[in-house]
Amino acid sequence: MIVLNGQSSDVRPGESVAAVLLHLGLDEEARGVAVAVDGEVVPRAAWDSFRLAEDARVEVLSAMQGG
Amino acid sequence: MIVLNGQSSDVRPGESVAAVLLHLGLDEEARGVAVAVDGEVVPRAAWDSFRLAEDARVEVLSAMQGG
Amino acid sequence: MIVLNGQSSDVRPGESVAAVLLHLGLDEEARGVAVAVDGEVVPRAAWDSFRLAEDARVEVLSAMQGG
Amino acid sequence: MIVLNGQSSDVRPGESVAAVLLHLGLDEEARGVAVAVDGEVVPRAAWDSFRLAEDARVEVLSAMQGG
Amino acid sequence: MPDSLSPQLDAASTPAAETLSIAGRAMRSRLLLGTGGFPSLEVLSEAIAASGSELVTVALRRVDPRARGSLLDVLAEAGVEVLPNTAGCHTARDAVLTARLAREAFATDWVKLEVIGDEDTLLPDAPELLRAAEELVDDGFVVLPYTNDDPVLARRLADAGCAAVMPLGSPIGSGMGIRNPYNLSLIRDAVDVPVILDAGVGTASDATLAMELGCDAVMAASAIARAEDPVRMARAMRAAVEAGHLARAAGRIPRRRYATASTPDAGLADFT
Amino acid sequence: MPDSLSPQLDAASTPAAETLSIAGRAMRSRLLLGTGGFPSLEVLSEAIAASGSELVTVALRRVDPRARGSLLDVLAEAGVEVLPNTAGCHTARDAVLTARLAREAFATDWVKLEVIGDEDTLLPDAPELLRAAEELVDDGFVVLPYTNDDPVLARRLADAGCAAVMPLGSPIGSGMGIRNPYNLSLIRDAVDVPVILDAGVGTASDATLAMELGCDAVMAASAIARAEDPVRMARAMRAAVEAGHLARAAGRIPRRRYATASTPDAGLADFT
Amino acid sequence: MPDSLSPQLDAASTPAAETLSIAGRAMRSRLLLGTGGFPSLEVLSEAIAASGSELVTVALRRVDPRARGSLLDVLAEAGVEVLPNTAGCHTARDAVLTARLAREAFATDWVKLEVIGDEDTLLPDAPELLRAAEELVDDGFVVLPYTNDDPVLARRLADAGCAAVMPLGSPIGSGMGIRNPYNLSLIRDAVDVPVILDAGVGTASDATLAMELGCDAVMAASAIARAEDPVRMARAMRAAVEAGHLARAAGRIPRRRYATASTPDAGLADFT
Amino acid sequence: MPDSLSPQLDAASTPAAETLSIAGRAMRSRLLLGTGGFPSLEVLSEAIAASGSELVTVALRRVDPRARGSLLDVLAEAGVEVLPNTAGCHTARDAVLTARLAREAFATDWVKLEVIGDEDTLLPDAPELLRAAEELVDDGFVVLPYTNDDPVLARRLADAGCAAVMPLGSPIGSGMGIRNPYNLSLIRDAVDVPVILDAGVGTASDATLAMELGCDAVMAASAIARAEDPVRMARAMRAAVEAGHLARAAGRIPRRRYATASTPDAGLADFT
Repeated sequence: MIVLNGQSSDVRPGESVAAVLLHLGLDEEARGVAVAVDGEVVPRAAWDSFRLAEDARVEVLSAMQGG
Repeated sequence: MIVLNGQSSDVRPGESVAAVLLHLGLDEEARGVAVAVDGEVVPRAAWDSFRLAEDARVEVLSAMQGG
Repeated sequence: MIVLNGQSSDVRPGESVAAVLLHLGLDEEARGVAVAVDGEVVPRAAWDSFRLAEDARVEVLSAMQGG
Repeated sequence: MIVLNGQSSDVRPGESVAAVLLHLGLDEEARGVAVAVDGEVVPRAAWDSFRLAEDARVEVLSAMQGG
Repeated sequence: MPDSLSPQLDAASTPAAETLSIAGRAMRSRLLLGTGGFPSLEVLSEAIAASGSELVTVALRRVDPRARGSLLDVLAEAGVEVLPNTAGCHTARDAVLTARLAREAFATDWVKLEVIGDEDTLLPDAPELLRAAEELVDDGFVVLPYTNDDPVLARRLADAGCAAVMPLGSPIGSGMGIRNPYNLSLIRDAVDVPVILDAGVGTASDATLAMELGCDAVMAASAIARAEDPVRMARAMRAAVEAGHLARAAGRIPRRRYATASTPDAGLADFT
Repeated sequence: MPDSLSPQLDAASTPAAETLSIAGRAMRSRLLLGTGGFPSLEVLSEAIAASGSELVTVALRRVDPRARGSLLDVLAEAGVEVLPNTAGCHTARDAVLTARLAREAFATDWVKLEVIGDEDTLLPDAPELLRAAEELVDDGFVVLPYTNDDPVLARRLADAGCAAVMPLGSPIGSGMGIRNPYNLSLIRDAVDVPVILDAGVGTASDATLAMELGCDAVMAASAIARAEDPVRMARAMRAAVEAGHLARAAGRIPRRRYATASTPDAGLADFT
Repeated sequence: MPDSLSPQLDAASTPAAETLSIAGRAMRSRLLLGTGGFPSLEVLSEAIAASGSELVTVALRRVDPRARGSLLDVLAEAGVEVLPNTAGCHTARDAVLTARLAREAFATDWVKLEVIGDEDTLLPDAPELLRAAEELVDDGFVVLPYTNDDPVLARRLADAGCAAVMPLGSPIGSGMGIRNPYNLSLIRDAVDVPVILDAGVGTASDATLAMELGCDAVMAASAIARAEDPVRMARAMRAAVEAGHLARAAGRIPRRRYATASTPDAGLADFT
Repeated sequence: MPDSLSPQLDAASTPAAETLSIAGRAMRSRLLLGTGGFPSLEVLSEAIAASGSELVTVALRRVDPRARGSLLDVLAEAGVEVLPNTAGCHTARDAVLTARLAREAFATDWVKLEVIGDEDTLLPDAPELLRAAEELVDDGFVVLPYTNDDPVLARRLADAGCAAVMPLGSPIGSGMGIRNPYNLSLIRDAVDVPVILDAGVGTASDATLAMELGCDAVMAASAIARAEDPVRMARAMRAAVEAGHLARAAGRIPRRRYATASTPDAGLADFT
């Protein structure tokens, strides 16, 4: 089961990162967004091609006020 | 009416300071006691002879923990 | 002998304060000047009339950078 | 050439650490002494057996006031 | 008031008055300038402009035939008001007489009252100072006394009718800043007249701190006049006074023993 | 350098550089702003304008579908550069990964590196911080590490290639100002890269003092964002940084134990 | 004297007098004790013994028929001298009258003179204090005035004939220690009579510092009486006063900006 | 714990342990002595006796044929334990090797670990220090690291198995005392092993304050050895450490902004 931002999700193995972003209402042009899967950066250029494995842990991050 | 330590008292005019001390349960040998009448010191030696006038304000003081 | 600003001077008794100022190259319009004689202020209005006594001590003061 | 406490010495290769100590006027019972050769500790128990190689750098240390 | 050990913590947010008002005279600048110690009148003139000050002190000394009048000309051109001081006086009598002579000389009834009690520290003599202040107030002067940092003396001076109080931070020209900020904040609480930090300012942060402690203005003399670059320091002091005045009004955050995250952990990623 | 106990005394007069330069980027403002803790984006926007800051920090957190993008829009409109931080990271690994994600998200290789070693104080973990800095420098980042006030660690961070060092004055959000001014002045002496005071600033005088101690810039977050009037405090901080920067360059007077008369006694009248 | 910013640096090594001498009375102890605030007379008695004090203050109040005499009995058993105070007096007149009543009551012409000028801070009123001191000295009293930390007032009190001066470190019972060590050291230089730190002591290090600054003795009241363990704190204060007295006489090392190796490098091994 | 800005306020009353225990060794004295800098071995011997110290540091240097052994004889006669240091080492490797040689020379597995990162300040190098500490703990040493005042590093050293931590107050031999009391109190909270103030002590009050802040012991070297009268200063330090230790256990009064009368007004006479 794929974990998205710390919570179980209905994302299915084999889906692309881009698809996950759509789940979150984000398109590929979304500014200020970055994605990590299993503790590794997934560059924007790979959002389409990167397929999520079983039990992938996905972090989708963006800017927040801070520091 | 004679005021003793800030309170009205039944001390009568013409009484001596010594008599007032007796009212307070103090004898003339009482250690650590001093008396002021109308803002003036009444030395121990004058406790017998000093007679209180009408409306005299008497302060009988002794040691207290302080400072 | 009249003392002017702490020093013996050739000012003669009977001269006016105004005259003393002239000795110092000051006229009556001199801005920022005040005069004391023997520890008392001599108002500008009295510079003409005020005559210096024997042994008068005259202080003629003006603005200096300070404070 | 063997370097003893930072200075060239006439200690010859093959001599023991114990012999070096004798050069310095120290016997094997010397209290508060430690020896390092080429950056390694030479335990007291090995002072007799340890033979100095060509170009050995020997440090013989003892207590000094400090810290 | 919070039972606080930290003077600034008491700097309750107050509306930042646009102008400083002393004895009814309104000033936009909250920086008073001393004219002593400048390398030249030219530098003094530039420094006054850079400081934005509207009130500067002058002393009264024996006429020097060589250099007459030009100081007042410089101040007139600068458009600043003159505040005569009684520097050098050690008794109430001398200070009162000097104030009266200054009134004659400068046609002003304002006086920065100084009665010195010690040659090494130039600290004021409290009883003589109070006596002189009372006499001058009775004589119609607008009295701004240079005082120590004793809140009780400050209140007594204010009660005597002084138009402001000018407590020291540390000795004149020492540059040691504010030795006892706590006392300054107590003085702020003790009087209703303007509090003007006088003496001890060494650099900009001293002036900023003074304003944060609740002072209404800061007086600077040696700190500017004897700086390596007086004009630049005058600009620094102007900004420093403004900074402290704004900060007090803005209501600073409290001091805390521990940290308070400026970036919340909520939404923190988990990369394990 | 003078064997001085008083950090500011070492503030030798130096030409006040017109601009702050970090990794080749020149900025007119010497005030960095944190974006956390503001009551609203509107206030943040006003405060940025009031502060004059050109470089502001942002954090990276899980996408919140409810509030997306607008922060970056506000910063873009304000015309400021974004400095991502790694707030919340406790290991070199997490900090490095966060920096790389920030590079992806914000298209900048600048990072304010934070590696926290304690939850109560949010103090940095020295060995982990140095490790992360070395790794990020190797990876081409412009690294601005949030560090403690240890001069040796600051020098090692600079030697590792950091573009600046950001020592703390006191814990993040504590408002306790500069607990050890002496160490800050040692850091100033120890490194050639810009020194930016980070964390602990509570009010304007803290920022002024930091600059007088030789800092090249000051970072303020909670001090502004959580003040009662954030916009006014932003103005105060802007003036405070300018005041301290000017004062250091102006060359302050030395501290003296005793007074130095600002009004000479020469020519003093004798009324006896 | 060195032009020093650091009061203690002026603590020139002086032979540590074995005894404290006030108005010709020699005492081995340099710790004065206040008797107010103790939970019981038993604890007071134990604390006096633990403190080693030979001089303790008492107040004069209206006779309380319920608890009479026992305080004096406790002090007599402890073998300590009584120092009456004028606590609570706000005018010279009341203080002088109280001193005279104390002389009657306790058969001593010693008095700790207090003339209070403010209810919140209990700070002394300088002009009233000086007036009362002059009157009592004329009347043959041995006057020990509780004063603020103004060196000029301290000198005037000494010049008026006071047997010692008792400057405050901070307000009575505030426990804030010595707010302005610099002024205390100036007072030490300004007078020849004993200087006794009075008021503000909160813990042992305050007493040690006071002695290092040149005080001849320290007075402690609330710091001991209101501590969680008064008897233990009395022992602490006794040791603290001795420590500071010895340290001043021992001649401390100077403060330096940089380190001075306590272990020389000479003879350092080379393991490369 | 109270959210306090005043480190001492956190000095919660704790039972004053009769003995100091490090790695299972109990000592009555809480004063460690450095042996460097004394004018002679005779003075060192007297100072050790006056200090009451039971643990003194020695360094390891190249044998000097002229003066051999006598130092150890003096220490043996004094009946004190030897604590070898690694003074002068700049790398973990040199420090570890020096510790092993000291173990050979002095038959002790205790070591005061010093890894210096800067020649001017002799401040420790945090990452190298931690590395050396880990290696020596693994090798069975009882490690007492000389560290900076960083609470995070102190905790990491304790977590690594150090028997105590020895944070500095200020640079070695600087005599500047405790520059950041707040950090010392944080270190006290951060670790369970003994905290020994090392470096910076200049006079007795520094030692008293250190103990009040919660230190378990104080190390003094230059402060005693280089005082004008080392033996007298040794006595002062002994009393100072005892005073601070007792005071912390006695539970000091809180700091208050305003006064708290030590003499109640109840029963005050009315002379009007």
